[in-house]
Amino acid sequence: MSRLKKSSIVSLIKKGLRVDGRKLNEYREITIIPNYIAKAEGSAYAKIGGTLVIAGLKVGIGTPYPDTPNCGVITVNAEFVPFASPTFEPGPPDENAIELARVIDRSIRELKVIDLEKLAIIPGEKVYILWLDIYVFDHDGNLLDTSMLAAITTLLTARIPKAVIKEDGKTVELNKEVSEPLPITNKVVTVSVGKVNGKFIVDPNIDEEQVLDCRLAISISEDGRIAGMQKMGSGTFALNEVIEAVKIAKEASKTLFDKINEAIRSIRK
Amino acid sequence: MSRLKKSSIVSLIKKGLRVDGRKLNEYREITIIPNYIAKAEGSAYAKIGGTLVIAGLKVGIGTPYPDTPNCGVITVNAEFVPFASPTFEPGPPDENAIELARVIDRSIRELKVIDLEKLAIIPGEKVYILWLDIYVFDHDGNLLDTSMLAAITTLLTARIPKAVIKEDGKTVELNKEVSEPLPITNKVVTVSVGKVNGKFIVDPNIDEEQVLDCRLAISISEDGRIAGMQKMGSGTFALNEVIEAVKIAKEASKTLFDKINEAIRSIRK
Amino acid sequence: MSRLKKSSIVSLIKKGLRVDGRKLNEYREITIIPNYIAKAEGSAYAKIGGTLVIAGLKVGIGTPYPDTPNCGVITVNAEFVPFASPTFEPGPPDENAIELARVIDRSIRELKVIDLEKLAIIPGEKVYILWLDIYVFDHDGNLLDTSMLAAITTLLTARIPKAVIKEDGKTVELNKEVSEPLPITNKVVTVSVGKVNGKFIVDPNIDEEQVLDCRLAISISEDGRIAGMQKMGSGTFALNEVIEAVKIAKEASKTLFDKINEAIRSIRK
Amino acid sequence: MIGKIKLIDENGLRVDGRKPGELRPVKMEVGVLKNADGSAYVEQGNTRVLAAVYGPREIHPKHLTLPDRAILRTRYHMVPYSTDERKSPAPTRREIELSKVIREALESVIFVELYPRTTIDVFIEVIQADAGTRTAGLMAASLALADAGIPMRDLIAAVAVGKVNGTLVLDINQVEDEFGEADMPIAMMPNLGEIVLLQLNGVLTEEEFYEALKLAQKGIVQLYEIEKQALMRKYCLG
Amino acid sequence: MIGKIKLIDENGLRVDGRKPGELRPVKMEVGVLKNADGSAYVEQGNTRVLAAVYGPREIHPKHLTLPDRAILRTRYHMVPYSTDERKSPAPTRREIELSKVIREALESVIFVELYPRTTIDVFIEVIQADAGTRTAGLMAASLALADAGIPMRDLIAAVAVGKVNGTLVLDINQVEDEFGEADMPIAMMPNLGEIVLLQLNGVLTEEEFYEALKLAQKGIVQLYEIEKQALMRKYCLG
Amino acid sequence: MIGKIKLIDENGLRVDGRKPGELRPVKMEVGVLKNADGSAYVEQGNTRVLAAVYGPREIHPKHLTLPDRAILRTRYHMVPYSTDERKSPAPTRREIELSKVIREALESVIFVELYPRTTIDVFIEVIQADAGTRTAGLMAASLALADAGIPMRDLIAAVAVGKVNGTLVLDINQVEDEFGEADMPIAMMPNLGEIVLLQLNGVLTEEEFYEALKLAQKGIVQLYEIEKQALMRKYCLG
Repeated sequence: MSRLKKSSIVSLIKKGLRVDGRKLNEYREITIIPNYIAKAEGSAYAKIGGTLVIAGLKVGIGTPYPDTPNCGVITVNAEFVPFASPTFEPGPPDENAIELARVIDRSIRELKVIDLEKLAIIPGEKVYILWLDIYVFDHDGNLLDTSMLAAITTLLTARIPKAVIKEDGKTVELNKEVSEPLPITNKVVTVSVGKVNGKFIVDPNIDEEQVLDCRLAISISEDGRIAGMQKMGSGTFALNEVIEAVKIAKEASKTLFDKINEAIRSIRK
Repeated sequence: MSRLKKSSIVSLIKKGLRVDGRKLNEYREITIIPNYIAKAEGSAYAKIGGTLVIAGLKVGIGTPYPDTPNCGVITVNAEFVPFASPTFEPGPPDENAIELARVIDRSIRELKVIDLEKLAIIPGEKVYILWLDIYVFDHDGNLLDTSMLAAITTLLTARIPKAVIKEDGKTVELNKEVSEPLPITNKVVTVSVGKVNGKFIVDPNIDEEQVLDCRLAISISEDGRIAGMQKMGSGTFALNEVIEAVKIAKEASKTLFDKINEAIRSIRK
Repeated sequence: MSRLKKSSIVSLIKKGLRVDGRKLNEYREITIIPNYIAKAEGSAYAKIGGTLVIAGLKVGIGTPYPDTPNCGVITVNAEFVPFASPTFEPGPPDENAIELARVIDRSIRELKVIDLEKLAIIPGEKVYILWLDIYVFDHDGNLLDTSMLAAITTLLTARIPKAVIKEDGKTVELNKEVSEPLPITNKVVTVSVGKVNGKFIVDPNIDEEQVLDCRLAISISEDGRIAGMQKMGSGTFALNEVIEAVKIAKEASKTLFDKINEAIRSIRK
Repeated sequence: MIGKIKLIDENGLRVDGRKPGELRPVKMEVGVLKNADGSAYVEQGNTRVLAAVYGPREIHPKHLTLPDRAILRTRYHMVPYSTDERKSPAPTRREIELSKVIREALESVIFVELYPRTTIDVFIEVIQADAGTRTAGLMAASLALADAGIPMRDLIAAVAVGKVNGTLVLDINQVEDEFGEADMPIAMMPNLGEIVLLQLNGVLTEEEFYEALKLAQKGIVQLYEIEKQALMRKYCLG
Repeated sequence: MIGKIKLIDENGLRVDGRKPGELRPVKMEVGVLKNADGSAYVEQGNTRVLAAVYGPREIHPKHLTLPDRAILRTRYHMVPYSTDERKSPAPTRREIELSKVIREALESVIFVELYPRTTIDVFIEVIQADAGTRTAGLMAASLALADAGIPMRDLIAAVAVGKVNGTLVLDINQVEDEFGEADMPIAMMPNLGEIVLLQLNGVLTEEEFYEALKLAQKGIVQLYEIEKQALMRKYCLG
Repeated sequence: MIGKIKLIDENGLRVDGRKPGELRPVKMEVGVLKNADGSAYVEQGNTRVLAAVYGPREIHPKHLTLPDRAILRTRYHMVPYSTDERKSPAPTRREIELSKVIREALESVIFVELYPRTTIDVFIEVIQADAGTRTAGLMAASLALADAGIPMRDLIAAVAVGKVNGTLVLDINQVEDEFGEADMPIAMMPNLGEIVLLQLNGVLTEEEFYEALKLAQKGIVQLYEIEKQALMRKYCLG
């Protein structure tokens, strides 16, 4: 990006304005389409501005981890395929994709969005295994918030096949004819707050990402608690700046929950 | 290869002639030696011109795939080691080796060369696992047809150890003292037909491979059916050209079956 | 290293002297600290000159190898992390680290330092699995002898948790409250003998390693038998030179056993 | 299993109600992504594919370039949730093979000699798989290339012909692929009458093979029209 | 399991006898290795970390260099015997993430613009893990950088605050991490009052979060002093 | 298991009928491949090895070259069907170690300083393994190097001495290797009397070691003659 373009973005933000006409605390246009992939047990298409993410959930049967024998297992994986951006390289997930997946995973896990104990089938022996795969198909900035929208909508709208224990008391099969929703207990979104010359913006687009001094991703539960946090990129925050960022994130989270709830209602009609 | 050499190959073919004096539809000298490796359950040395391939079969006991619980498992792997050509790179099989192995695998599988159901030992639990490893040791053109000769001769002449179910009805051991042939139901060869300036040749040597406009590999069963096909390399065929190539392949396949049958007879004496 | 420095090292050795004032058959200062890592079941910090190696032993339960159903399993792994030297590269162990680990592994295994049969828990089913991980943290020459010191002290001082067979006769658990030493039957050290212009030195430091014509690593048991040997690096030995090297190694091994025994005594007080 | 599954009913109709020579419903859309230089979406029955094209662009490392033409890099990939059982995200041997045959098909079509010392990168992501993913992928790729303004000899239209319960059928779906006797994907430059991809997975007699070629050609002509309409919608309705 | 484990006793003391706002015993030593340009050892309770710094030095391949600054490469790694169960030596996803956030923290601190076209390599090896390894690692790295003579805006002092049985506690250990409700590692340049690393793994209310920040700052001030003493011992007692 | 298996019978003969100091039947052939610059085949009992040499030739990437000598790259590899249980085609730790010691042996033999800035690549493929594969491989490599016309100080002759049931034996086979007490492969330049490879896997007293060296040397002299004959057959009978 040219120096000129960068400085124009910065000087606009100084004045409380943004290149695309948004307010500093305003998200771009958001589209969420649940159940986008018929073959997946859950899925969602999520778009914030030009950023497109499709998440999908697949379900299997497996053995629990030894330290949580009575819990199902969820694995979150994110892929930044070269499809999505001229800067993405082929190969296994890089540190950015791994960080994104782990931030999402931790927020979901710590807030107990899914009651994993309800996903044990034969405790200690057989449990549901959930794979949540997040694919970024177009990168226009703020991959994390978009990915979290896709992920959480996928979980909230998934229907998993019923597990049937065979007569031997050991073998488990999935009955694909009968499905039920996941045991959901909570909702979470992530709001990425960027700092530019002492000002804060939410939902930076791909050009704005180039001028951020620093970024703080804050996961917020629907009841307003902080369910995770990650300073991303170099740069620093003063203590009072962190506090300000949290307030902004909490406020902005409401829009995201509205969008999610609207999307879910649309399919329940 | 020099431009001059290329154009001399092409102009010869235009006249129906080849650099090594062959007819357009003629194979180079073929040598097949079954049971070349004493340690393998089956093996064959196959040479077409200067191209040398040694295939070997190893046998084990394992669990079947969930979708074919009553069938044995065969895995076909091909390696183009740097040993064989100044152009081969070290490392895991590249796209060319993978394609070759998969073309051979599909022809064998689709034609049911081996009756895999007869390789179940305890259906759903224990089956024979066959590994067919194809090593190219000298690359002088037409790796696919040579590899298929080595592969099919290996299967036709293999002797696998008898599986013995223990008293517990669960454990299976291989008795290396007693061996039996594989349950073979059919035979297949692959004929690679190259197009050069509108003319067709079989069994291109390594220099001719440089001037091919396009190549079609056609697998033919001993009763003359088409058991697989793969257009390889860039370049195009018109519909009628494909039909002509099939006729050429069918005719040429007879030589290959003669060679295989002769090699098998040699060891049965 | 400069040509001048190299030639000064060589000409000193010709005169029976070394850059750091040692005799040709003398080790640098040796420090051994057993039980250095509290979390490991066994561990040792070993330093020869500036070379620092920390080895650690972790213990688990697993299934035996099919060909040794009544024996525990030990795996020796060595890592030359970029931490330790400006010349070490990141990534999985290279040929040097693999060779070092395998030389140590073979000496321990062939001399039966550990009686692996005593590490079977349910013969054929459940055995102790030992992982001996050797980390080089500072490379000042003679990694092999230092690593062997760390490895053998780790084994001699380890305490492994008691295996308890559950009532079902199948499940095994480790009781971390009750620990016992490994079933040790012998001790071994490795002495690396370098040849420089027809003279032999032990324990080459990192500068001397640059001028070695050839190197022979000789493992010696406490009763003076040869428990392994590896010519390392290019260069050659005459037959009588090999014999001389063995005599030097046998003599030098005594210092190493003294250091090990002293370290063990220190913790038994 | 083959033969036990009835794939053609008493009325000669297929499991999804189609006649043997009938295509599945098709949807094509050009220019669906922001970053890619060209992109397209193709839906064929339950198969859904996205394609993106980047280039011609520079390559690193430089020594991969060719002095007289663009190189073409192609990745055909199925996302983990596109299949019945979750697929590992790492490329399988099947995906490596298909990336190769797709690349070779595209090399016959693109005027690569116009862009020496560059790369043209074509990415195909199968987001839902119900057979025919390579042929749908090739069509999406060819539309994405057109969208990127890369000169081609022709578009590629492609379809798989199958043999199920002894009958040749056009544009097979997943059940027909799994339980049928043969699957023959074929891709052509329809206007030039040239085949750019041809594979046969299964056993056919010579006569069946000729029939299959004819049936494929029939489908390809129809798909070609739909492709052209998709391009028109993007570029001619403006 | 959470809630079942009593992590704060009737006297308000923690499992290891500490008060909520109390740090574990700390030991720091600078210049512990021969080869590295800078090195340090940090012990915090049962957590033990070694750090080594190489650079500024040349990079191969050259194209990784930047014309206006040094690049920073960081590896945070746990050795296999550092944990209760043996850890595979290959880098885990967790280690890759932590290497990234540690690198980003150090990038805020080092005057990278002083060494264009070079690399500064920072290696952290956790030899014993009992929670707080990334914060101990960051302190060891910052001491090793000072030992290597690389100019920095400030040292980094760092600590993790946790929430256990509803109480905020300073410098959590492994049991508190496993069975507690939240783990918030934070790293600062204490003299400048700037946060260089901040993560929250767990759930806090806004008020708890502000309290946690304050508690962390209290610990960071103490750790900063210990760091300065460690440097003094190496460089000022000579 | 050791000791339970009788490897020397009452007549002092070995499991395959050989006397302790007797070699297995050997077959050597030079120039067996078309593409390689040099090649050879060695059969020693049931062990069968192919070697191919390419070079001196250019290397990519260039920065691997050395200004004053050729680099030597060596791959020792066992094909999957060469062993009793199928071996994975990927290089094992054993194969990586053996590739190293073989390369170091060859480096002592080849006049690498004659070909600066090039590589000489030596590939050894074990197609059937019955012990002694590294020594057979070294002989095949040395013949292939001669076939490629690469100047050497001497040929390499090599053999493994073993200790079985307390007796030292020459040229051990697989059963003796598995159930014996020691395996000592040794490779020499026979004419110069120099050892280029020496490993001992097992336990020997000093006296046994000296005996083993002598026994090895006896075998090496015989193998050296067979090597020379193989070269003569190729190059002097023309």
